[in-house]
Amino acid sequence: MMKDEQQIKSQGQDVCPGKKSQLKLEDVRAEIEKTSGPQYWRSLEELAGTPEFQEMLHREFPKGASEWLDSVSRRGFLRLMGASMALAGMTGCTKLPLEPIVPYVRQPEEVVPGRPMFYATAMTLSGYASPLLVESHLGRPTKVEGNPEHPASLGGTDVFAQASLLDLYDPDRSQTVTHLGDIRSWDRFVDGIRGPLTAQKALSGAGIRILTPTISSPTLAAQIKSLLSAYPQAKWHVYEPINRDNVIAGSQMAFGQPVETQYRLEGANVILSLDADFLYGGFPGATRYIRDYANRRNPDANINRLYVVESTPSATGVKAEHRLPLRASEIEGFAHALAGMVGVNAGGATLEGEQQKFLAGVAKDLQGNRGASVVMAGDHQSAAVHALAHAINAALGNVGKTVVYTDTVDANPVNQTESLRELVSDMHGGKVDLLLILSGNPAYDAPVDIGFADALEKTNVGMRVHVGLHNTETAALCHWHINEAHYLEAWGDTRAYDGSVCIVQPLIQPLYAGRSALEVVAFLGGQANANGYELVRGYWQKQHTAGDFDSFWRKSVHDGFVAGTAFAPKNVAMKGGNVPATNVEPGDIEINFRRDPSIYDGRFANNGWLQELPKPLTKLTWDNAALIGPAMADRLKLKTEDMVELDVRGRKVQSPIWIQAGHPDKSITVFLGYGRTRSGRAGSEVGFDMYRARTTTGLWFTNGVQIRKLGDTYKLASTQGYQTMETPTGERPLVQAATLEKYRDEPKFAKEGEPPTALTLYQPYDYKKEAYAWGMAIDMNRCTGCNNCIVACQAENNIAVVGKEQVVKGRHMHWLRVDVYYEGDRANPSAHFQPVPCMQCENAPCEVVCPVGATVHSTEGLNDMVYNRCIGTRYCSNNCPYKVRRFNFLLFQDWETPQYKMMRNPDVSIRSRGVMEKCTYCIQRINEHRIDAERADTLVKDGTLQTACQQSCPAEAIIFGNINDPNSKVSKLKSLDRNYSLLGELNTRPRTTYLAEIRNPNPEAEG
Amino acid sequence: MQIFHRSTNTLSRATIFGAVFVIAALFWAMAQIQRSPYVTYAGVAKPQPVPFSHQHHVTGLGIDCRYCHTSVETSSFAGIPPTKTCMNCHSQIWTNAALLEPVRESYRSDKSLQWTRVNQLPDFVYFNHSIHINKGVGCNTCHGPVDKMPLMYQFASLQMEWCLECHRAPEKFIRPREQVFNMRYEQPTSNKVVTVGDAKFEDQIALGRALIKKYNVRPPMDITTCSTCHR
Amino acid sequence: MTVIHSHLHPHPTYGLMAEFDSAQDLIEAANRTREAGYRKIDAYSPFPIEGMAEAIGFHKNGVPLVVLIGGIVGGLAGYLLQYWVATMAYPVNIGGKPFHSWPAFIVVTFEMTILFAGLSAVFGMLALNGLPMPYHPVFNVPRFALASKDRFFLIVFASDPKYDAAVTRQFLEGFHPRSLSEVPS
Amino acid sequence: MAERDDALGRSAPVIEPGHTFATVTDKISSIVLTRPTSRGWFLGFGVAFALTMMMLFAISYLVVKGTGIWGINIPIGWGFAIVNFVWWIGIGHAGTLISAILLLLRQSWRNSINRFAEAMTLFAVAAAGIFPLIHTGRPWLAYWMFPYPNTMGYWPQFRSPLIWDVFAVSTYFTISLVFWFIGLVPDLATLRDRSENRFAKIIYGMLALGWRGSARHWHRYETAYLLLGGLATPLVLSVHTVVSFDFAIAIVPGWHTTIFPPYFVAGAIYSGFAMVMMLAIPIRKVYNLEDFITDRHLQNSAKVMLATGWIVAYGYGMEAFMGWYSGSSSDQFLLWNRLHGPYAPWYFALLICNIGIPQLLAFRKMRTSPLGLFLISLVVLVGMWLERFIIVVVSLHRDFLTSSWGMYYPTKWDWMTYIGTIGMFLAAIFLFVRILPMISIFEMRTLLPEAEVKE
Repeated sequence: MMKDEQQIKSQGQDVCPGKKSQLKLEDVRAEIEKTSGPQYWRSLEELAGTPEFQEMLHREFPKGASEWLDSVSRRGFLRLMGASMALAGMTGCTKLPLEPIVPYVRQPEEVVPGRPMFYATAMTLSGYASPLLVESHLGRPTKVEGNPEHPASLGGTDVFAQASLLDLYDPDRSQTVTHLGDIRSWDRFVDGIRGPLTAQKALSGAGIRILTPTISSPTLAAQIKSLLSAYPQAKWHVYEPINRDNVIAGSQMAFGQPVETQYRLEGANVILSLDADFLYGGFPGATRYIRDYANRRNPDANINRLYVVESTPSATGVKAEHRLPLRASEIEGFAHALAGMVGVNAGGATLEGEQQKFLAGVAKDLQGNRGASVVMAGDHQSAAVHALAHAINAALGNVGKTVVYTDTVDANPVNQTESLRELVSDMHGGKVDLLLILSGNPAYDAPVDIGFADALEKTNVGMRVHVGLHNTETAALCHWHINEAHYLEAWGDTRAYDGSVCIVQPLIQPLYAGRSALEVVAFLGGQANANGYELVRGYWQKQHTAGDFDSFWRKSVHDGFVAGTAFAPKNVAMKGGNVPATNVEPGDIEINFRRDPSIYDGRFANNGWLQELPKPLTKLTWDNAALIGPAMADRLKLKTEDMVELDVRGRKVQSPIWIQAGHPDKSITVFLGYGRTRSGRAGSEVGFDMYRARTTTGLWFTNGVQIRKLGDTYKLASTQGYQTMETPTGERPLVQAATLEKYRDEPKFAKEGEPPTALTLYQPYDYKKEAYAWGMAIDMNRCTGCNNCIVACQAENNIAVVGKEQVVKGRHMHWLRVDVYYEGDRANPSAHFQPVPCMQCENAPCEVVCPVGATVHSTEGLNDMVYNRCIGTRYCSNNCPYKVRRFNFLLFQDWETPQYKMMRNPDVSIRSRGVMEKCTYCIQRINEHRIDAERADTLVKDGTLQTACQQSCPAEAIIFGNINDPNSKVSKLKSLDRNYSLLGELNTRPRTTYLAEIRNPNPEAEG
Repeated sequence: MQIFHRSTNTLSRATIFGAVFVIAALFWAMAQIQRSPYVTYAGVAKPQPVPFSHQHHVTGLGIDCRYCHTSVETSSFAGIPPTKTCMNCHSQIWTNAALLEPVRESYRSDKSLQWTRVNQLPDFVYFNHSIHINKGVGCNTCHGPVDKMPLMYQFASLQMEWCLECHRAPEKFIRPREQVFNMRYEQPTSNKVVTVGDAKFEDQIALGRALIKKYNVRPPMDITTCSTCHR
Repeated sequence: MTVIHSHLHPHPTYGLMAEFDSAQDLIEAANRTREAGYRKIDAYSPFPIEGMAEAIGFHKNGVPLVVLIGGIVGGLAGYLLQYWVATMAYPVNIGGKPFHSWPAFIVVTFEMTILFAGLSAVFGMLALNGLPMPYHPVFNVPRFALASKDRFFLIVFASDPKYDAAVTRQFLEGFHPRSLSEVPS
Repeated sequence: MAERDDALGRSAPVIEPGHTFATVTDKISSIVLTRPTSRGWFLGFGVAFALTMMMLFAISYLVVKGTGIWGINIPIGWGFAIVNFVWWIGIGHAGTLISAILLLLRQSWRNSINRFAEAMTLFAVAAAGIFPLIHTGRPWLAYWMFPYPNTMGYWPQFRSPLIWDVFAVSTYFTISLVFWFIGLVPDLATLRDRSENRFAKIIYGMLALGWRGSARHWHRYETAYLLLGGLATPLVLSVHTVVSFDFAIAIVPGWHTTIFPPYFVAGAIYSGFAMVMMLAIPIRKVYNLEDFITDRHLQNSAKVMLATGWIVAYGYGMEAFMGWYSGSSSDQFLLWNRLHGPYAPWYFALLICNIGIPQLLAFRKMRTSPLGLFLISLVVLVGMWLERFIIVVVSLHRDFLTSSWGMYYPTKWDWMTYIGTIGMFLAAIFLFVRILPMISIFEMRTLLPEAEVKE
């Protein structure tokens, strides 16, 4: 290990993650250019695919070194390099090589080498901002946290924000301006576009088209508007594959105008979700909603109740007290019926059996909680469902209480599908001369029947310009590609779900001199070499007329958002009249298209952290599969991993099958975003492209699907093979759960089987004498399985990505995993999420068996893992009943790529091949806080020291602290009746304990 | 018949018993090499772009450590002065000394000086200057007589056993906080009294014990816990 | 019966050596030689013969004592090492077990005992036997090569006070050995 | 004493009548000294050597690439490496057992098989020793398992069974080695005096340490030999006990079992004798040593196997019973998983190999038929390997948390290493029979009638 760490120093010291050396950005750039210029890696990626290359590998290296067949073959190559270096390290590995140390020339005032700094900024996903605080070590952003000041975050984040750090350092990001694939300078582009622009001036821009994703940035919107005013005839089109057309249409239908719907879940005793996965990242406001939902999950206070009617099992669905699986098309019927029962929109049909009972239960419950309930509809449900939801909320008197309407966050709320269609027809009509595609990847993700890619390829649009982070499928079909600056590299602004404006502040100079969309638009608008900072500042200077602008600006930048910009609630009148039923063509099997829980619409395909992030229910990594219910699988004799061909009204796609308990019958769910062809080392040729079957008529779901078994199978990499606590010899009480009633008669039910703490022959070690005894409590009632903790942990602790082959072998490296356990009927099971970090057992079984004392107990009760002492016998892992230890079976860390060196947390060792690793309770944070406290002669204040998982958790389900302090939050939680130790009967005395899950079912809705 | 000569008797025994000593000697030699300056760099002056003399700046000019190593009290990293710090003075004095050309060059071209790290720990060791300063560990306790070093060299072996010497018995080393940066500080003896507040001390152990209480230095068991230094 | 005069070395003789065909003859000859008052005698045989040692008047045998000492040293070394490491050298909390967890130290102590005892048995035996000794006067007698096959030899050392070249030779001839040779030193 | 009746009252000699000191000496030493090296020997050695090279290749690649080339993962952190280690160590038990325990029990029939049984032990332990070393993630740091004064001021962790292993196995190897060598010394002297070739004379001469068969030497020699026997006996029993601690000390269901020590030792002897038979039978045929390795030896060994086989069977019974009786859900599941889980076929195969087929040894016919014995021994060796596979892999692959259950599939690197060690073992045996007396000549002499003396 030691040797490997020297490797990293001896090459490219300036960017080494060693805590001491300093950053020189230009050197980094130089190095990046020389090591991985776009040409270099692209050709290598292409090469890696070819059979010749594979064949060569097998000639050069023995077959069966299957890492070679990884989708990430280049990393495999680097691993072998590193391994051989490690081997060289065998000899005299204790002598350190000379290490240079490079001070600043002029050190910035605020910089204290060795101490990180935090800056507020925000990430935008489909127009909705996640307000963030980003940690920076000597100018290198190293960790993304939520902005606790901002109501949309309150300190929480979602997986996409957490993982965006890796996007910044993605070595496959587009690194230069290109023209027809050749490297060009920005100036060449300037020359190139001058002609067309002047030409358009004459036509007042009749041939100019701008295609953007959903934009909520006031400054950018203003820039585009001014561009449009400079070219009055030019047109602005908007398209996102994960768009909210139905939401807009729904509010049009209900109110005659587009509005944004916000929910105030803290006030909701009863929540009904009509196919809305509002407890998982990607749903606007999810981070805040999770917090509000979790705050109402205290069984000792007023616990809320969640009903979910859904067409695809989701994290939200399995948290529900009552869940009703319905095919997507049937949900509208359910909504109609419900509406009828709460007295709006008469004429809703009634349902049978189960469904009717469920419906009746919900209806009664909702009416019993007028003004204290919420009915929400999923983005992919029909406009009618949204309209009905509005109507029902109105009828229940929720509007203004738990449901609030405001202006739309989207600056240009048009029907995006139509907008794109219009653009394509213009292209075919030869009306388009200059097409500017501002990020987004429509050539890959547009509905097939629109045929955007064809249009781009075949029609003669004089000049096609693509601005984007990656050199994508779309870029390949454009003349010019401009490498966009990542949000952590550029100035900008954006809006959170509540409309409040967040200032996007760069943490680092653009690694590849990229330009932000804002800057490009401004340039086209005639402001040569406009820079983002002035644009944003300038815009707000105009807005902020009253008072001292500088202090206002400084405050806004510092806080990360502009105070008082949240939208005011808006009074909108229901149009009244019945909501017409959407007519569905008859057809047997339905298919749902869903955003992927990990890689969203495909834009994160090259993000290794997200690719390897187990999806909340299937625990699948590196792939998408077609989900079907058990009944359907039995009928069609399909097994998980069987390949099938899905024929969606003539459009054929292939996919492996995953049998998902709780999936509605006669319905298939597929996930978008996979099967990218020009994504990068992690994302290219991974999974199956479902956009090929997605049409404007069936944007979210459609029926009439033919499913055909292909006969062959496809290996899927799931990190949890066995997903229930049931074993042939009885159920294991791993997750303690009960209904509210049971909990009330038997509060200590979870503790059964735990041995008395005095049960030992030995004199137990006395931790009470210490100032600190660290412990953690995880409230499974709050946890919604949002996966944040996993990515946060990965980012904080420099955890390696291992690739699909290794995950299949059972070697993924996550220090913290979220187990899911299904219970009950496979057709409609309930499920529990259980985050499992290291338990930090006081009687740690792993320690006793380590021959070299590489894992030992600290005086504060931590189970220390000393990587540099570990010789890798794996005995500790065998003896760990929780199997939380992870082993570097091969050289999983990438020691080569300079970008990764910049990204890593300098306070955490980079583990090398052959050593065990595991959760440390973020020992680096503990030490930092303890030392600061000691310098001030005080103790660490409760709550100031947070582990990475805890800090990122939007639900505040993970609480860490000093259990020697009876007043600490964690001590209080551990003193609750619900608190229990996992496998307590083994007397390992875990420091991590769980609060049992309590559900609050409605007897009348019991199926 | 005889196969071997008389001498082989002595020879054979000599080899058998000799082997024992040879092996022992080998182990001893390896242990010595491990601890030798060749491996540890202790006492070895490493090549530097500018022959900076701590002796001159500290003893000669009486500049305090913290003037250059600014973050030593607040951060894990003591801080290597930016070129600017050098130029504060050297823009006035020795303005055209050839020796200082690299410094001026760096300042002009805005390219950093590339020093060679003198006190270097492996990357899996996380040392924090601020806490050691705060607990009364003097600069020269670890860095040696820097004020007498024309060329800077690493004073101690910086091997784990060396760290443990102090972590196991801090009382043998620590001094009053106000003396931390005093290069001339000597441990108390019967004829050299050290005063802390109004208490006078004539031997280090007594002083050490008192300071441990005063600065509440954590007990050896705590600071020899692995995660104190390894993460 | 033949008499062989060895002319290999002009040196003073090391002893007189008689060769016998069977263990029985050897042991009887040895007994009678001892009874005749000879003390510095030895017998060579291709395998251990019961009662041979007594026959040549050899009783004390230091090996067991050496082994006992070796065993005790080993055991102590083993336990004390572990005790010192666990409680003095670098005490660490291992899975909440006490520093001095003696039950866990038994195995190594045991193995060390066996190791030291075993090695001292071997090297003790060799040392006491004065081995290795590739050169030895008896090898000067060509027929002695058969001592490792099927012949048995009795030697009276010249250093024996009662030794007299002629008398002793006569005495030994009394046993009608297959051969009788003077062993030059 | 040569004619001792065996347990069944039938008398079979341990050495055929009509032999003298001379014939015994010549017959055995000639194999090494005069007999020409056969083509068969070269062929066999060649193959074994090739396999050894394959092992070395597999190990080199392992060191370059990492243990990831094996099938191991989380939760199955130990696979073939540990299975093979325990298997080989087990085999390594017969030698010392025969030489030491049977020596103490004055079982004179041991004299003709102890020599190569001990050699076999050494080579088996050597083969075993490879695995604990290479199974570590960073083998070049494995020396940290030995206590030596280091710059870290940090020491091995003596509570770990792996450290116990280090001490037990290295002690066992050392003691077996000296025991074997000391036994060889008088015979080396014989070879020294017999061989015509000057070079051989010198080599054997050096190794013989100048042994001259003095009565004094013989006296101390026998004392030392007996004491070594006395020390080796508890040692040999301790070694597999300690190995079984690797599992018994852990909390993994299927490992945490008090019956492991006795049943591991029994299993070890079981497989050990099986290996002795597998070697003895062909060797005595090829070098026509039927006079010295007689049916008596085959029978007695067969009986030992039968007996230890029953102990092992009892062990399995107890495991199953405890699994059910403990009432602990994880133990009950373990039993279920062995009988119905994905590895069930191997569990049944193990029962057939270790309990079923060996019962044939109850028939005298089987015990006296070399071919039959050979095949049964083979079956037992396979069975004992499977036993360790079941214990290591099947216990690990489904333990406490259902969420972290997994499967283990050995890769070809696992197989290459395993088969390679067998090659190495055989290569060593080939060399041994070629250059050293495979039967203790001087101890054979003591078995002859003419060796007896009356006072």
